[in-house]
Amino acid sequence: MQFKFFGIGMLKGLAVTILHIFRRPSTSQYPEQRLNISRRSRGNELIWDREKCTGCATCAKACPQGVIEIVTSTDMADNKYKVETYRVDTGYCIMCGLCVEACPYDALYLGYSFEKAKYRRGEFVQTNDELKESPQRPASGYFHPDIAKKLPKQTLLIEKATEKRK
Amino acid sequence: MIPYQLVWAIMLLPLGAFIVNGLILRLFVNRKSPVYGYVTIGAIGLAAVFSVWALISVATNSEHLIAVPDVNWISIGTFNFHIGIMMDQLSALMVVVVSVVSLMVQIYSLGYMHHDEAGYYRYYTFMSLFTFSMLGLVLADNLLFTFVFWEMVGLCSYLLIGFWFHKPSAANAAKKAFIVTRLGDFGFLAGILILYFNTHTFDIAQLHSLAVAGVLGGSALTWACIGLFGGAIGKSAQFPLHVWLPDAMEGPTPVSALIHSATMVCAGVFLVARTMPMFVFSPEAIRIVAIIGGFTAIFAATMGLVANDIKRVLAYSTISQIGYMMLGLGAAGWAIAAEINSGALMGSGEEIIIIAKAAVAVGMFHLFTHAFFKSLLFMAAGSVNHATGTFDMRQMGGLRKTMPWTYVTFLIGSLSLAGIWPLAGFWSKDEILATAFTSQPVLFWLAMITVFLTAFYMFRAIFMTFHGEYKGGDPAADKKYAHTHESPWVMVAPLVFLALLAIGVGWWNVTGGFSSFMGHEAEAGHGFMAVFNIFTHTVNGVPLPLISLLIALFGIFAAYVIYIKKWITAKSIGKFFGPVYDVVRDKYYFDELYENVIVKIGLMKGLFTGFKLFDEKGVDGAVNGTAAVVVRGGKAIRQAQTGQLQLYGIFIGIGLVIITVCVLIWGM
Amino acid sequence: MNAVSYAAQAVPADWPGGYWWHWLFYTVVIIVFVLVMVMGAIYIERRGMGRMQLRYGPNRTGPFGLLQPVADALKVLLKENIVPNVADKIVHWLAPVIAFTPVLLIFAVIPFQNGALLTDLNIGILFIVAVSSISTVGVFMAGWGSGNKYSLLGAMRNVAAVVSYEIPMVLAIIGVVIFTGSLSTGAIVDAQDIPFILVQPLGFLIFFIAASAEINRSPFDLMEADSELTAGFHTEYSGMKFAMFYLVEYAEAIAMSAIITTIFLSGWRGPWLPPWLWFIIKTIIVFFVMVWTRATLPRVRIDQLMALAWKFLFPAAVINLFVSAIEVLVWPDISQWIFVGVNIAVAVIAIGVGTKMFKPGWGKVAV
Amino acid sequence: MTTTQEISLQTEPFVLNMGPLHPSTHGVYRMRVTLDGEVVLDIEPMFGYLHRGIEKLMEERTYTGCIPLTDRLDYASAMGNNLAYCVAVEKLAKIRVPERGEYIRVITAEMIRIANHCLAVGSMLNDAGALGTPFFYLWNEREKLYDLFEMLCGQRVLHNYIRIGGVSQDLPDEFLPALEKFVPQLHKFINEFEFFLKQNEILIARAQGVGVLPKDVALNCGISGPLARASGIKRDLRKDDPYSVYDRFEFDIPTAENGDCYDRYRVRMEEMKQSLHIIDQAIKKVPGGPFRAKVPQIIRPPAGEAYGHIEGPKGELGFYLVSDNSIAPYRCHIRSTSFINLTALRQMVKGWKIADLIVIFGSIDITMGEVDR
Amino acid sequence: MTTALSAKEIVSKLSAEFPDAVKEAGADSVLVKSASLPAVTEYLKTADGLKFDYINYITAIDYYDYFEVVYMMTSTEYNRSVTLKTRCETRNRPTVPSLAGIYQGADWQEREVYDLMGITFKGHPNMKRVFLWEGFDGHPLRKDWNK
Amino acid sequence: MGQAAAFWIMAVVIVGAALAVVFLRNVFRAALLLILCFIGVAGIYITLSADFLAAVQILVYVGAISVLIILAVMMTRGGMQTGNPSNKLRIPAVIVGAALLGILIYAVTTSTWSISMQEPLTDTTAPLATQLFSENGYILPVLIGATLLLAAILGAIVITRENPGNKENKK
Amino acid sequence: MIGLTHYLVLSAVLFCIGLYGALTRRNAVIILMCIELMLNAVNITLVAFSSYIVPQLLTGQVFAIFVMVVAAAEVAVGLAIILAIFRHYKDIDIDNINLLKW
Repeated sequence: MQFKFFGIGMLKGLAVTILHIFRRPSTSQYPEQRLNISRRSRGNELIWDREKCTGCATCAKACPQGVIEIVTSTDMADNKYKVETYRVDTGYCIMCGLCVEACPYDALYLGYSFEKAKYRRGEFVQTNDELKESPQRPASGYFHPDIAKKLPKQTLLIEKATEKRK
Repeated sequence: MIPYQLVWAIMLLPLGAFIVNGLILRLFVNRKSPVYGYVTIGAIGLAAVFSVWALISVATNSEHLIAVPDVNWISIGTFNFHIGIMMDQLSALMVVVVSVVSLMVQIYSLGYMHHDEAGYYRYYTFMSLFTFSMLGLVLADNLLFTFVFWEMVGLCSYLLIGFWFHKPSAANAAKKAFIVTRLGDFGFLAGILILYFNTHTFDIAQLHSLAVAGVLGGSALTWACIGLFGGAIGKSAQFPLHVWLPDAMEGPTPVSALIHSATMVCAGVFLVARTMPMFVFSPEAIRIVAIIGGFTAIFAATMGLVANDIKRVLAYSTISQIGYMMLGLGAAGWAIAAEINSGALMGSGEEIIIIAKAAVAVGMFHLFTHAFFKSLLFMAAGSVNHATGTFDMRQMGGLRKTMPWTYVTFLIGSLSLAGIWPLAGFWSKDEILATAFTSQPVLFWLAMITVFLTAFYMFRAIFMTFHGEYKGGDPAADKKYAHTHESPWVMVAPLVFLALLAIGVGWWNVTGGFSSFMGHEAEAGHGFMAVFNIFTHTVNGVPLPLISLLIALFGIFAAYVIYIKKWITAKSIGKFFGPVYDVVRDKYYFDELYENVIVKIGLMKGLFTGFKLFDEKGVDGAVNGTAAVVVRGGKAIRQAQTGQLQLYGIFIGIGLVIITVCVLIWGM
Repeated sequence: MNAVSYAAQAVPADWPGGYWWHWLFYTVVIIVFVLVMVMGAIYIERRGMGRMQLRYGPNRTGPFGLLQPVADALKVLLKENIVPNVADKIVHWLAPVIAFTPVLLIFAVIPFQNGALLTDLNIGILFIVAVSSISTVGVFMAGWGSGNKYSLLGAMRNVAAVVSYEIPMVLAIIGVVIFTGSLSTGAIVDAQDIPFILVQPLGFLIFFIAASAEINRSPFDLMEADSELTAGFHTEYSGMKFAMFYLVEYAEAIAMSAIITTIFLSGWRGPWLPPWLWFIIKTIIVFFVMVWTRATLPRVRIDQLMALAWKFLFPAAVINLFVSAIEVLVWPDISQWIFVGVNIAVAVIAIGVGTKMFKPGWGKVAV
Repeated sequence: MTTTQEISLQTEPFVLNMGPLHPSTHGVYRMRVTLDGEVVLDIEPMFGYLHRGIEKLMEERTYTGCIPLTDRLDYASAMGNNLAYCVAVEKLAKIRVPERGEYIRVITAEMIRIANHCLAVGSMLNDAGALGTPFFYLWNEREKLYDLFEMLCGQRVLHNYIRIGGVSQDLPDEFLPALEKFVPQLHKFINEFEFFLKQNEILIARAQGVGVLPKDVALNCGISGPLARASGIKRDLRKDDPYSVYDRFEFDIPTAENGDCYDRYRVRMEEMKQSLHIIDQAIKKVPGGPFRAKVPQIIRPPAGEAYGHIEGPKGELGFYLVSDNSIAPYRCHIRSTSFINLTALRQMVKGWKIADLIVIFGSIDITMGEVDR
Repeated sequence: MTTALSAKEIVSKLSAEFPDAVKEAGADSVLVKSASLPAVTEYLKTADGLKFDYINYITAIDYYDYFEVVYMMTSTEYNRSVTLKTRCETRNRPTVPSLAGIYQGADWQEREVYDLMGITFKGHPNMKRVFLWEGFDGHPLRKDWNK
Repeated sequence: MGQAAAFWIMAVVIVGAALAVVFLRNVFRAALLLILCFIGVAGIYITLSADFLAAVQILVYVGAISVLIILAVMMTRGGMQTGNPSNKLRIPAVIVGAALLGILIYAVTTSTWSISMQEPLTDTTAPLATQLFSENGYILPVLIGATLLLAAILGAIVITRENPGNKENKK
Repeated sequence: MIGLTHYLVLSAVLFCIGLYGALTRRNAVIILMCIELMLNAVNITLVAFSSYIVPQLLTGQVFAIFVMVVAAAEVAVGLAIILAIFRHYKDIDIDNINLLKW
């Protein structure tokens, strides 16, 4: 260690650290202090809209993990597919959002929530109505700009940081 | 009255500059930065102020002494060793000379070393160290310390002569200077040791009183004094150890101005002066001083006549002038020694010491004046070199017009050196002549011839350098020096200052002020008119000052005739004195003598071969014989060795038990 | 003349209830002081470093997270005690104890207030240095006894560092002792009309650095360098024994802060506030400086650590000692304020020159 | 500091098993280190603890379905992996990306470069023993960037944002203003950070002259990225082989001469500045229009092969794709930067101390996910 | 722009130097005989005007009938790249000469290919598995693995 | 009483630790017990009211010498495997040791010591300094001791430094 | 009451233990440790004499300090030699290092 700068380099460092004591910490106190997550958040629930779904299985093909399983029966009356079972093993889901992206009928949404833990592996497998949207299971704005507009604005650390400087 | 701490400061300030420059500043500052110079100049300037103060204090003090408490350095058993300072007239004078000249040289060097590739750093570091050592040398109150500083100035001289060590000539000159002065130093050391074994002291004051009291005397004193004078011969480049000084001119010119003209080379004179109370009790030694001094004076002057290198001219002149000083010391001492021998000098020990100390006034006064004008001359030569790039006088000429300041100062220095009234040299030289005249007429005539020679070669130098046509400077530098110009003010200012001193310092002794300062009884007041009365002054009925002045003027005239008017050309003289000229030009073959005869034949073939034979036959034979006996014995005994240390331990333990038992049984 | 009566000489005679009460009282005081201060230190360090790193630090347990050290202690005490199979069991067991004892012993000679200390030994400072070198034994017992190569490396580093840093540390102390003329801590505090940090700035710096190195504080925490040796000598410790080491670490830091306070910051002396409070405040400030450097500086390497000790601190300490000795010898009766200026200048020059000349040596070796 | 000393006190060499779980091996990486005291005599890297067979998995997925897998390669710079893969597929299927898409790609790629360098520098300093402080400062900035990524694509780390032929979604409205706020703030931060550490003697002592990677060795080992640039190889695919629209931006390639750890740190800091410069220009120039070409969800590129590479944050990141005209790649080889950059580690650390080993390793900046694949 | 050196150009140079090394020249790749691969590479690395001093990647493709080993080199001096290919026809212990002596960067990449594809590189100093443990059954990137 | 108790405790500790140093098979533990023995000796010094010496004992022996020994033990791990075997000289050594011990004890107990009645000095630091450094003290031995230490350091460095010319025993 | 004799006997015991160890052990480090024991025994004697016979003079303590100096020097050189031997032979068994033989 050559003291090229007579130790002034170290003193500079000390000055910086001591000054940081007087700055506001950027940590947020999680359970009490909740930040708004992104409007496009790819949260850990998949939401399926039974009404819009036609059972075309594009989502199942798009899913890289192959976690979507659709069983359809032909409804002769309307000459449409009728979705018998729509089953997603969310334990294997990687929240890539490709299914939402692929769905030609906007019948799939990613969840907005992020605190959904399960106690048993079996509970990860969700079928039909378990996948529906509900107040407990809000939909994310991922690939759905109309929903995104309604969601609260994301809290950004950078905005906090630049505000404070004023 | 100067506080004694400041006396220490005189010596320690340059040391401080050395430490600051050498150890601290180099880390932060580029080696070419002038900051080194400022530090050195500041320190030495302050030292110079203190020195002058000290001189005034000593002069106004009734005891002519400043008491400085000792510092205890080593105390081993009964051997106590003190570091002390002796601040009497001699030291005060030398301190002023050293610090003032050194200050001027340092200022001058700022300009002179400006373009040097080596930069200021090394130069000023060495210079500070040198100044410190020189001040220490003159201030030391015991011979051991004198010797330590003596060697330190030798070292600095070595370093500074070899400052441009990449030049082989400089490196060789440095080595030569170091080795040759070492020869003298052996004598010095031997002298110190003789003194110590006889008196168990190094303290100079004690040695003086012991010498006066007769405790120290006889052959021991004589050999000690001769030893000391040997050191002085080496350091002051006296015959026969003069060969190193002309070569030492390879160093930078300010170094020559400081070390090789004003201070270090005068250390020999100082040493003799310092120990004069011992010398006066040894008539043989003091006679040697006087004779060698007188002989060197004329001997070196002849060589100065033919040298073409301006610095070498000055170097020979220096040797010659130091011979003068030695002559002055020796002559005065000889007289006192004779008085003591004959019993004419009566008085207590104290009084004899004072008289002996006062006897050095003549020599020291010349040292004092010489220091100023000789360093002036060197620096002016350096200034010339600065303008022309060479030291060869045959390449110069006509510089009078372009370098008026240098010319005038050089002229003043030369006149002073030649002993022209009323400049400083006149007064000091006159004293020496007078002393020699009264005591040793032979030496007086040698000195008189020297006066002529001195005036001649100095004005030869002036005429060749400053008059006539400019011949183009350094031929190797490719017209770089085609146009000369005056040196910068940092170089001129010291010249002017020294020139003023070269004019004025001689007047101190016109009314005997210097003599009384050195301890002579004050003469009756002559008043300032004594400056003019000098022409009517006679010694033993002879108007000595007038004669010497005329001789000097004749020397100048001779030079004028030969080198300006060219009525007689130098060539024709050379032809006329052909063989003599050759001998003189080749410096009396001293270099060859040393190199070929003493070193090659004497040492290598004779002594070393003898050593070798002794080593091979005597020493080796004894060693091998012993070894053979031991080997045979060991072969027999080694069977008992198992190599296991612990077995030996057991034996030791058994032995311990047996011894303890024995002690218990029989010991009580 | 026996040991006890000898020790009794060192305590004030007018203590009510006699000499045993004195021992009992101060033993309790020291243990309580160390434990409380360690908890405070842990809290200060975690909060302080947190704030320097844009975090809050622990703030959940109790008001402002003040009970966090207690919670940690509780947690760590309840944890399983794991002893590796290859460990030297006895050595492994004894190591934390041996490391902890000397730290408590140090406080025996630290004056909390005028005369308020367990015993004012007349070799006080030497006692501190001697005793603090014992805790090294604990560290390398831990390193060796664990039978883990990381631990062994950490222990070897510690041994090397302690042997080296003791020398500049002692030399720095001697600079102070020269001024006071006594090794007793009480006398040292008494002598500090000017805090010795001003009279001995270089000595303070050397002592601070050497002390940080000796107690493994960053940037010299090579013995437990977590990015290199996972946790150094206490890699294999858990539960109670780990808690002991944790305690030792902070107790040593507190002890060093207290020593620095005593030697260089005029101990308990100070205006207005009660002396013991001054002592605690100064100790905490010194400790905070340690935290501060820890939060800022990267760790040095072992060879740089050694080079720093031998090539920088050692010469600097010698210079400091030399200058101090000259000052005391030559001007024994002069006001110390003059030395303040001189010594600060010496310190600046020594640091300037030293830093320029200091070369840490070789980094790479040919293999 | 860089002079080499003969080893003077030799003791028995002993073998230290570093990792797979060690505080500073950046994942599950293992080195068998032969030590003589503190001096590293030799190391033998061992990895594969994170091998997930991504190359094999990709042979089973559609071209689009492979994109989430690339996120998991170098999880510290997922966006760069997305981009490299998409560039390769576009080269294979000869798809042109609309202007806006290209600009968005450039912005995100540079953002991820900054984020990655924040992590790289921070963890290197952490390995050097700076106990978190610089790490936290840099991490704070990285969090701000991740906020922006979250706004863009809904996740912070595994972005899965770039698609074949463009990007998955257009920029949200509040994105560009936030980014505009971020750029000057980061500039300010970088200046402060330089003040904090650039002259720190201990850092210089620990990093300067340590782990020198000479230029020729670097080239021979196929080292790329900041590591190579710190050794004096002025090679940057953004200039040398411009993909996307990098040829429209002005920026420098920061290089250094010595190739030691300190230079790598310096190069990364300078690159962050250059990236900010690019982002600045891109924000001003983002055109309107479509952000994604019309590409079907499931594509069948013509049979053939293509190698697409980008200058990832860690260096040259390439995907070598072979197509047999089916919906899945026939073979996909990932030229993973970290894996190849690790090649030189053994040469760099020999003869240094064990503490230097950690710093050198940190200065290479690897992610085990990319090494093991 | 790193221009791929056109195969024709390189083939002409190579066939002048090594008459029977080149088997086939694709649009931007050159297929060389595996036996002459080291010589060709050495030539490409050192020859004037080529100086392919930087190896981008080494990989192998399983075409059932044969394995194709692909090398891509870049010349940092001229900013050009070239893709070399070589084939080994056997599925049982396929062998290709190693380039580890020429490019240090080839060392681990060849080990990787060996590990995952099962192609042995002759002359490699340390032909061991890289990612998978010793004793792993088969080479996973082969198309017939685990079927 | 206090002194007696302290003496006996220390004596038992010292002798026990010393025996353990000699007879333990584990070199590392032997080194640790050596430290214990040194600390015991420091305790003995305190009972003899040599407080300065006790501190120096701990500082030098515990802080430096035993630490060095342990460092050497760690560095020579190869030698550690063999433990602490004995050589063939056990019986002669026992005889010599016992004889020496007997004679010493006999000598010590039978001698009459001219025990002074003065109290020992308690603050020994300053008197020791005076003894060591004053003019009539032991300044020369101190200097010689310093020279010895310097020589020892230089010797240690020279010995442990690998001979640069001797390369063949290097890996 | 504890007298001078006690200390001297303790010292003698310690010395003889050290002597026995130094004579019988084969590990060079242990031998060095035993030598340290012997030196300590000597120190105890010196300090005891100092304390009991010339209590005001401290001469024995001074000598004890010199013994410590010598011990420190001895350990430094001794360990250096042991390390050098170890490096050369990979062994510190004194019995195998009998270079002193012839």
